[in-house]
Amino acid sequence: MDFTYDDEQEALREAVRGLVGKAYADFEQRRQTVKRDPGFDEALWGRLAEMGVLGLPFAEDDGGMGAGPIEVGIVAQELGRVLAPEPFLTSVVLAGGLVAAAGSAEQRAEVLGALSAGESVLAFAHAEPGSRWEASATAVSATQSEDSWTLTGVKEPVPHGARADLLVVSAALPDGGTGLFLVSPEGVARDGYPTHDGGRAARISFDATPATPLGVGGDATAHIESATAAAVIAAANEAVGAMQVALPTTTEYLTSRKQFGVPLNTFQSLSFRAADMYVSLELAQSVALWASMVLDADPASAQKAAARAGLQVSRAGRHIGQEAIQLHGGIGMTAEYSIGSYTSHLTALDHLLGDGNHHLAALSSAVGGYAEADPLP
Amino acid sequence: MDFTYDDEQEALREAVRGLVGKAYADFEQRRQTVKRDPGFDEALWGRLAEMGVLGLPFAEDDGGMGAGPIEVGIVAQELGRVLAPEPFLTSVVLAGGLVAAAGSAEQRAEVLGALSAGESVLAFAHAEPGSRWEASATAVSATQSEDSWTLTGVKEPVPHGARADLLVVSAALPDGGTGLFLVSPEGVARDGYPTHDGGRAARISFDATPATPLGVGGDATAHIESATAAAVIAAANEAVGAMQVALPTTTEYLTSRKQFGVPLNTFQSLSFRAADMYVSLELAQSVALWASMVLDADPASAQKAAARAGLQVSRAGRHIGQEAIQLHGGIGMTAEYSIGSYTSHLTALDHLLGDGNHHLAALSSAVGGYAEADPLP
Amino acid sequence: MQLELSPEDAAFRDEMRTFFTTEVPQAIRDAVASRQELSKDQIVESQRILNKHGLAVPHWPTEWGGQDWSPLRRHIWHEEMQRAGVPLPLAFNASMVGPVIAAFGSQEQKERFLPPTANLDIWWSQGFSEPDAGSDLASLRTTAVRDGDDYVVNGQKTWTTLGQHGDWIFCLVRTDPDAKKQRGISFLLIDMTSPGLTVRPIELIDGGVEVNEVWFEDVRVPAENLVGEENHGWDYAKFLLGNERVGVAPVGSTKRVLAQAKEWARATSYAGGSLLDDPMTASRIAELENELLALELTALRVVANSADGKPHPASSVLKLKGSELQQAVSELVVDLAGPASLASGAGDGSSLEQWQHRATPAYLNLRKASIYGGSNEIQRQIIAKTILGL
Amino acid sequence: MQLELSPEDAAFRDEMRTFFTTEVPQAIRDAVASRQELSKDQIVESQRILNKHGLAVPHWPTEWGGQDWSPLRRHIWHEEMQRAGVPLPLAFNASMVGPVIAAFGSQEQKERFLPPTANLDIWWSQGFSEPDAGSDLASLRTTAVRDGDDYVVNGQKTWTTLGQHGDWIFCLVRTDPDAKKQRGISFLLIDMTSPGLTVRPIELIDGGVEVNEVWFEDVRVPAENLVGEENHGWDYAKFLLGNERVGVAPVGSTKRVLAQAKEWARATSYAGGSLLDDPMTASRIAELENELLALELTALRVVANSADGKPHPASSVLKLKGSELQQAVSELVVDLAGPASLASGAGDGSSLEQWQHRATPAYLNLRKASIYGGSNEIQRQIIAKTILGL
Repeated sequence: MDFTYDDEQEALREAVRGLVGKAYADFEQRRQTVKRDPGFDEALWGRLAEMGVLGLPFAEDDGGMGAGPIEVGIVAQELGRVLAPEPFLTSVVLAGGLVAAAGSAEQRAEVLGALSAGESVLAFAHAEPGSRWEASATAVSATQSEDSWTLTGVKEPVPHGARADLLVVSAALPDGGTGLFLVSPEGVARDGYPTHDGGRAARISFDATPATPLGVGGDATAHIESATAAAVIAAANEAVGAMQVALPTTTEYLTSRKQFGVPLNTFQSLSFRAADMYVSLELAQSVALWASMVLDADPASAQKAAARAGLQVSRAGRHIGQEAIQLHGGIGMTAEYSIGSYTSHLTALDHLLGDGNHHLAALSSAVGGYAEADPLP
Repeated sequence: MDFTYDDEQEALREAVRGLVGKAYADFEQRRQTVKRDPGFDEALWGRLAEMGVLGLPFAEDDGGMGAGPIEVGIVAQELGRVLAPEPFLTSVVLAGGLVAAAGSAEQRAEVLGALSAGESVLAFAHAEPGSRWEASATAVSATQSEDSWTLTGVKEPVPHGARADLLVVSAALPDGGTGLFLVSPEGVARDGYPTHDGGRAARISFDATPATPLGVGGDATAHIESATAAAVIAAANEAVGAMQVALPTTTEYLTSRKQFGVPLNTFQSLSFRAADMYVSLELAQSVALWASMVLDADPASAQKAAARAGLQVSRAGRHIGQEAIQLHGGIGMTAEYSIGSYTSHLTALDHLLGDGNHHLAALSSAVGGYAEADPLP
Repeated sequence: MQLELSPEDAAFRDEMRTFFTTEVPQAIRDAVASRQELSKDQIVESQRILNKHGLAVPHWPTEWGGQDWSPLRRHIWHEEMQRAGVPLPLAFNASMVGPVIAAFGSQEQKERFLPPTANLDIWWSQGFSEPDAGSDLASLRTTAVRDGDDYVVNGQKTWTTLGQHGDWIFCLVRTDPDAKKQRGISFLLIDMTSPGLTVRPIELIDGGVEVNEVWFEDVRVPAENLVGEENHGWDYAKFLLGNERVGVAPVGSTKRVLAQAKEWARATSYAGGSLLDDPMTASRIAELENELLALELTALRVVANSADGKPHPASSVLKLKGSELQQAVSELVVDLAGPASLASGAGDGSSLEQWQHRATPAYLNLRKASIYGGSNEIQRQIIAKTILGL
Repeated sequence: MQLELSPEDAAFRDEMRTFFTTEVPQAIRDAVASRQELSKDQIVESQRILNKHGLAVPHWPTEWGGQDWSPLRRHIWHEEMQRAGVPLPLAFNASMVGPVIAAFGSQEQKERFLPPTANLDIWWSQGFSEPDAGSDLASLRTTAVRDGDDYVVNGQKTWTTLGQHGDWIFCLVRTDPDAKKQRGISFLLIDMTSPGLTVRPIELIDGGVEVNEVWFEDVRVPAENLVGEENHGWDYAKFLLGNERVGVAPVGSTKRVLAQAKEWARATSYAGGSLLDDPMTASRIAELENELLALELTALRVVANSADGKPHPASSVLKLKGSELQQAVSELVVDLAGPASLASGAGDGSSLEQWQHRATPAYLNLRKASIYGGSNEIQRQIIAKTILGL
């Protein structure tokens, strides 16, 4: 077991940090970017494409870079560190991951090629009013008529659903199971809105909307589960990146801010709480990195690893996010200052694909089936 | 709603504090008492009887004082403050309470009269290997042969079971349900042993042992539930008494003990944790007192109030017990010094009649049945 | 010790319950129930209804609209109001500046200010905190220099909640720059339309703009607006903060949200049933409910011990635990909303529920509860020093 | 980054697993598994078996029995030992005084002491803490005054774990009373059979007597038993404490207890099924398991970053979280035992299980885990100062 990055991975990290770290070095830059639609920097998106980041996890035959979950985790961490709002997680890892897993060769080449080139933003329309991180769809149903399919129903919230150039949509199949479809958003009713963390989401309403089955069609629940697991692991890495910055932001504030005539870090009740935040961060980071390695080595066992990372990161994110604001005091509540946005984004990541208790429920139900949780395969 | 004691209640409190507070003012005295069998001070037990404490909750017709749960709570708190090992809770409140509830007039007069007079120690033999705070019995079964009953099976742990002069025993009835029986311990195999907190418990084995049904006989599950609820509330009061002393014991240590050249209370990380202990204590105390009032006003709704007190006191007892040792450091681990015994006894009280999660499970299953938890009836 | 309310107090409770649920417009109470931000008009309308019936400032002296109630009745009034979703009387008016003017103001100030303060004809803002004087309030630097019949005020206040609505602002200002910290501070009432006074909103992390910076550039304030004696403002501030702490445990409103949360959980599908049937969810709710009950009972106990009018030192427990539970319940609601908690910016066309939209902004907004009004660290300090002698 | 062990390391792990589960007597490993206190003989027997195969002190220099393993292999060795229920080599010998003598002792001291220390022919005790020098170790007051070829030692040590078995004791003593705190302290090896040395057991709250007071009254210690230089003992102590912290996270043994706890829960009836089927119990176990996994992974990460031999500063995380989890698992076991957790003093005739008897004493005993070996407050202080710069 080896937790160190190799030279290529280090180079990737430096490159991404150079790009997004520079773009959002000034928090005000990030703040202005998320205020305007589409909520991210299209030019930066293009430069990420040029760097190969948007095709990172896809096969070279499909127009991608053929890298793996370790590299995806590195990018996610770097984006998380500066709260970069570009939809790498939802567009590339999640929606792109589904196309890579379930799409036909032709679909993969076309969709992932355009995605990797920065020419097309993808969105996965899956969550439904009333759903709760299930892998199945019920509110949107698919109907077949001869060789063509149409979808009817409502998806909400769909991350970056209003900006997306192409939708991957889950829908209940006529004979049971959940299918995946590619849908062109033209003519589809989309209500976009900002999310609390500066992201974007949308309500998307389908009304006998033409749709193309992804790949061979049929029940794609297993694909949704796998792609979600990979995205949970990437989200965990993104959250770890955010926590990596939230902690020093807090400790720097503690050393610079004076109250009662002395710097705040002289109050042991505060410095000890920062120490506890460090403990939470270290533990969460270990599990997030480990889950990336599990996904790399043995994708079949990645769902449990994803749940483990999701749980640990959820707990750590709440602890660090809440304490970061509290240790800052009033200024931590303001939108102009960065720390509150870290907390807000950690909260969003926590609820995007399943919160800590959701993951815990999955782990609990299996806890009787083995003796010890062993980190090695 | 009124949380203040009236004059008579204040007088009772002063009297009990005068007696047991004086007897165990020196912690070493308590330590020596619990080292020797029967684990409590028989002379003090007699003086408690003279004071009327042992007959407190029983009707005057049964030889008691006709007082109620408020008075029982006052006594329990005072015993808890000095960790008095006398078996007021298990013998008077629990075993005596069962006889008072289910016994015939004759049994009540005889058994409770002797108990109140300090002439007979009662024990409730109910817990069984494998049982988990259920109101029912399964490991000990009752058999009827003509007009006489016998019991067979094992009870363990039975609080003060080896010292007891008379046993109240629960047993599975031939036709289902759980009955209550009076059993003379003569000829019964009893293995007594000390418990970690200086108490006493026993394994009691019945082998076609003659037994007398309590009262009219038949299923007594409801009696067991009610008496247990009353005992949980008394135990909560006893635990509150222990916490009332554990906290100032800790804060006094913090102000007197020096490390790094200054008293420990100058370390804010420690003084703030003491503040959190105070919060836990205040909240637990409020619920324990309230539950006593509910039991006084409306015994029928006391089971839920008991669960509420049990839950709150369990959480507080662990918090305060664990932190009290930690804030003391090494000396808190020693048997010579008092604080560790407070933690040990809080742990015992927590597990005697149902721990916090046991009570929480009961509350959780009912949570959908009402809108708000209202303190008023 | 006695559980039941006396028949008189029970009747009083029924009277309050009936009043609040029938006299205050349903639209306002619905807005509270759905956790929306209230408009200024709604807050004013509600308080005027209360004031018309003597229910806005019952804790004031009777000659200024107070009710001479027992502490228990005040508690019942306060809880029933929250329970019914009635907006509490504006704290700056009812709990802060009103009692200070009533206790320390001149007769002229009382006559001029107390009736419109009770009726919310004047909307008061609070000018205490400054950028470098947060928890360490006494290090404030805004100055007031006497110049003829006026004070000339210069400096900056911050975290002025709802200052955008403010007509007047009560301020702590430094009148003696040479005196040690707490001394040399005065309590001044300032018309917010005065030239040189600027209010600048601060956007918060939930997207709302409920707090403001207030700038003073050579603002002239008539000396008659000084409350009490010059350089004694710290005493009045301590009096005010003590009052603030008592009423600050939002037990009733947190109970209301938790009761709503049960209904929201019940309406959410989960594992073939309802989310309220999920043992983990049910036990989380049951545990919060128990802690809230414990807090409410403690408030009632504290009330019983504060008959002399001074805040019981344990009132810090109410602030500390009250804000923690308020935050914990808001966190629960985000988790109940689940993936829908991301739809915080959704508009009317959304297919998700209003409570799901509001879940995360409310959670983020309530992070302030443990910071404002004396941070929880300050409350722990008060408990450690004042109660435990540490 | 790579998940799998290299084939060599995987083979090493298998070798360790096989050795520990076949060469160390089952009776000893069963005693560990049932959480009994081990006898001196059992501890000695186990360590001698390890030492015979070069597995008692692998982290020592190779010339004194060390193995020159990678940090990963040391970690595997340590975890597999705990996993198999093999008692760890006595820390006072293997992790404390041994490395100090190996690093700072004279050649004569090394030859005299290291082989019997590795083989547990000498049972070492630790003489650091004093009644008034706990976390503030440097304020110790036991003196050693040079008199001819001897030091004359007077004073009192306390919390001497297993001192009742001790043959020798390594002590911090004050040799220069005028020097400032940390200076003027020396590191002395003392034969516990020396006249004037008395060991008095301290009963602990779990009823056990694993710690002792050690009194020194004019104990004469040959000057050749001084380790390193006079008045430099603090440096050696810091070296020792750093080593102590690294090995102190008992991940493997806590994992083992948690795995046992599942079986105990499975064997406990609850609500018509098994306690392991109870969602609350299962989720509590799953959460602890996840945190333990996180800690183990962190230990592996820290191991990777400590190749230069110095303890990684994050080793304080291991001590802090490791003790918390050890305590949390012990608390879980008490709750699993339920009413049977009161039977802590039951003897062989009991109808309850051994694990139920041991549940509460083990819980109470482990309260020490966050106090001894550098309290968790000290660990937080190290993290805040050393890592976070606070």
